[in-house]
Amino acid sequence: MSIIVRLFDLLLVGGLLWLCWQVVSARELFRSIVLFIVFGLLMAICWARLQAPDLALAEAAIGAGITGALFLSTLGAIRQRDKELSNE
Amino acid sequence: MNEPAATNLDRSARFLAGIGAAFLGLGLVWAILALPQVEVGLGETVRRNLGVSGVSNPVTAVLLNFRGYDTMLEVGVLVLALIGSQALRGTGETLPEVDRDIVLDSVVRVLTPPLIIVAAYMLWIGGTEPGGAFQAGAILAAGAVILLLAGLRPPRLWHWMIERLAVIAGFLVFALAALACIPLTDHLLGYPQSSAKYWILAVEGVSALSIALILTLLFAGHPLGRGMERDQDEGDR
Amino acid sequence: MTTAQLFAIAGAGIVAIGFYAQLARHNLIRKILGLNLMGSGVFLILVSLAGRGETPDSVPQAMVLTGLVVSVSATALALALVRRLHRESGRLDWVMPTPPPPELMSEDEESDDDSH
Amino acid sequence: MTTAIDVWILAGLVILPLAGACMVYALPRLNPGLGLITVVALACLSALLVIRVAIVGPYRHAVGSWGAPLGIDLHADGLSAVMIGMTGVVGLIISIYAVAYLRHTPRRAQEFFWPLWLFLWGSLNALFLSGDIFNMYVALELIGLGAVALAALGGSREALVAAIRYLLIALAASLIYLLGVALTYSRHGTVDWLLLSDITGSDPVTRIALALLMGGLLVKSAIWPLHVWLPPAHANAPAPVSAALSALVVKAGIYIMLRLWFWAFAGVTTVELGTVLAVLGTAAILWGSLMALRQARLKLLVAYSTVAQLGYIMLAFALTVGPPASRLAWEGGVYFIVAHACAKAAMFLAAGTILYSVGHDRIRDLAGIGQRLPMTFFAFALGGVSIMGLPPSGGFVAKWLLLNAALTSGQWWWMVVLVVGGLLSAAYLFRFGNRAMLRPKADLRTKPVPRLMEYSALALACLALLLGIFADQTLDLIDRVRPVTITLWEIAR
Repeated sequence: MSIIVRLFDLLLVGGLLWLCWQVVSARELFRSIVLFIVFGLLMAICWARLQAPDLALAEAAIGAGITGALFLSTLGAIRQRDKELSNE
Repeated sequence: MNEPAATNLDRSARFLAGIGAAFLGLGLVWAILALPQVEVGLGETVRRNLGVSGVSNPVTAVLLNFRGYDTMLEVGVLVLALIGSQALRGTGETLPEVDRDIVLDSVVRVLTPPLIIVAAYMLWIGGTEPGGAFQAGAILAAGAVILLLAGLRPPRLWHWMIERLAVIAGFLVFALAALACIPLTDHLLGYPQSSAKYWILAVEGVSALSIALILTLLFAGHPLGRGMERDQDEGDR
Repeated sequence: MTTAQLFAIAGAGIVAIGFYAQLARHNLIRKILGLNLMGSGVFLILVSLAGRGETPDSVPQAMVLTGLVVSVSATALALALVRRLHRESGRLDWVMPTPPPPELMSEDEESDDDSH
Repeated sequence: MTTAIDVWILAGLVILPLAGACMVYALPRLNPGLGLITVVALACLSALLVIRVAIVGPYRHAVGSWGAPLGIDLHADGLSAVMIGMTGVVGLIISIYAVAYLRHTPRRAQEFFWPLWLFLWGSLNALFLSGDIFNMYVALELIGLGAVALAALGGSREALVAAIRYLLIALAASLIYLLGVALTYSRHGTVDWLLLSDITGSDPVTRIALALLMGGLLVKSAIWPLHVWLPPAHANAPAPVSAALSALVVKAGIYIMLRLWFWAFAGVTTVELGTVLAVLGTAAILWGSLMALRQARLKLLVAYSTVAQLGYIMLAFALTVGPPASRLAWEGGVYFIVAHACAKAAMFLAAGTILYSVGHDRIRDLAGIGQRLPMTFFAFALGGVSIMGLPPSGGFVAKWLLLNAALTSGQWWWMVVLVVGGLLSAAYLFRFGNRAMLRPKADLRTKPVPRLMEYSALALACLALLLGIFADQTLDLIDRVRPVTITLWEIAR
């Protein structure tokens, strides 16, 4: 049983680190942001694993949800502005 | 939005950055491994005092009672961030016309399922113990954001001044509660023990609504209330 | 290695990667993403180290909740700045330089453009 | 014993400005009246706290009656009182200047200056009264966000770029600081700096924690080589904001450093570690002064002067090696903070007045400004006297204390640094002063300046001078608290 738990932990930690690196190194910004949101959801699972359900909730709603939406909307606004500029 | 090709200068800068980051990471790992394996935290103290805190969820007890002063300042941080970003808004900037196929679709697709699960969990936890004002606020905001993305706007009656009063209500109620405790118990934020539960509920409730509104407005990037635009343009020109 | 140590070390790794992004990346949005990652790493360290005992310690959990709200506020302000800067100058990249030579600063505009 | 009045003073110092900021934000039509009323009330409260601490001595208040380590304590002692008093006086005068200054700016700036400024003031107070290093993190973030939003208020491209650089660097620094808090908590189970001061000996975790905390704060207070964000951010902000940033905001990081060094980690720090900080300070003095000499713009000159001046405070960390040097160094360091706040605020306000009147601040083209704006130039020059450390100014007293500390501790090389730094500051100040005293060129166009702007800069400059004359009283207040280390040494004697 404990081996399965340990395996799950290792998988979780490995996934976190891999996603983290991907967010930093992905060539396309949009991809980075989506991966960041996935990272946030994985963090939420982490919090649940660490017996912190309050944090799991907050991370999913604030960390991944609101923060991710903020990034996406900023990217959207910037792309639109770029389009406007290139049309002028 | 792709990165420009790396130059030689970039490469050496990255190398140095890598060394700096590795240094930081290894230092941290060293500290983590060097920590003695004994519990030194306040977990026990929190549990001992939980009975007189007015709530049964220990995190809520810390957040709204034991370290409530932190939380009051934190609500202040939210208000400040909103004021700061509203001060930065370019003139004439309106709610962004979102690029539908990228933003809306991916947000809805990625976020809606976990949101629903999380909201259900919130309801469940709210039934057994009071708590989760911050999470509740965030989830409410997430819902509002999705509505905004889907093109819904607040009703006509929603004046900008009402909006701003609603934004500051959370902090003001918190601060007033903190001050009101001084004559009662001689302590800032020292809720009377017998009624602590209701104080916390009131503070939490109003804060949750303000937090939800602030997060929504931070996302919208401009006031949703009516009347401000005209005022602004008059002032700037 | 205990579970607490495993997660704390993962936190250290995340902090290091986020810090690297701060130093090595020029795109402002990516830097802000890096900051958020760094924050997550710090929070992970804080909570997992406090979980060394039998039962979880709720003080650091409350601190992290505070930290989460602080970091979403900071992110929002930073993104508002980025948006405004992009509106004013059409650029999203600011190479963090050593301060430009004073002769440059005396001119009204340094002109170089668009790097994305 | 704390009385109800004391609790109200503490609560008011934090809650009044924050609540005032909220009200001003919600009811912008009441600007600047409501803002000013809040500011005046706040200055009175600051004065009350100073009087209370001066008469009765330090006191603590357990918020929510829990008490550390479970709860958060507010702590008012001589150091807090000095910082609060400094913020009160400098903040009040900056606010008066701002009333006149803002009339001529776009309405957006008028509307948002007051809430942001009151938020900034409230969070500074919260920091100076906090007894808890995690609570200090929250206060630091409030200060950082407020400062950045204010720095960007001008809206020019330079200001925006400077602001975003400032924000990103400040946020990364806060996270490094928070890492230090996390390690401290997991090692010692408390984040109260007074409880932490019982730590003795040092294990690797505590040392790494201290390194992280100090590292973050060195960035926050722009100590060389982590200062690159400061000059553009301070120089491109509106005048009252530049003054507040340079006089008050950078002191926030230094204040926490003092609390950590002399209280929380007093059992861990050593003279060698202090020497490292002082070496950084020396580099800051030299580099900042040389860069100030090279600047083409007046406000950038003043901003680089801040980089240099902050270096002096770092010298105090190396000089606290035992009585009586430690006491002199401690007093010198704190005195420097206060004297610099008054002098630098005066200089930034004066520079802002010049920029407002002439429309630019290119030193080359400011020949003769001394004749056109005599009072403003006089304020700038008086501030300069304190910055150079000439008698009878606050800067002189501070440097004198530090010189004596260097002498009594036998570390004469810091005296060399102090003297060379003074000469360099004279060089960069005279570079502007000489030009300003020339006969005005025909093409130097100035527009009339509101009297209030001139008077408030002058008031601050006079204050910097008065600090040199009424040094005893201020030192008494500073001595209302002695750092743990110093007290221990004195008992040991």
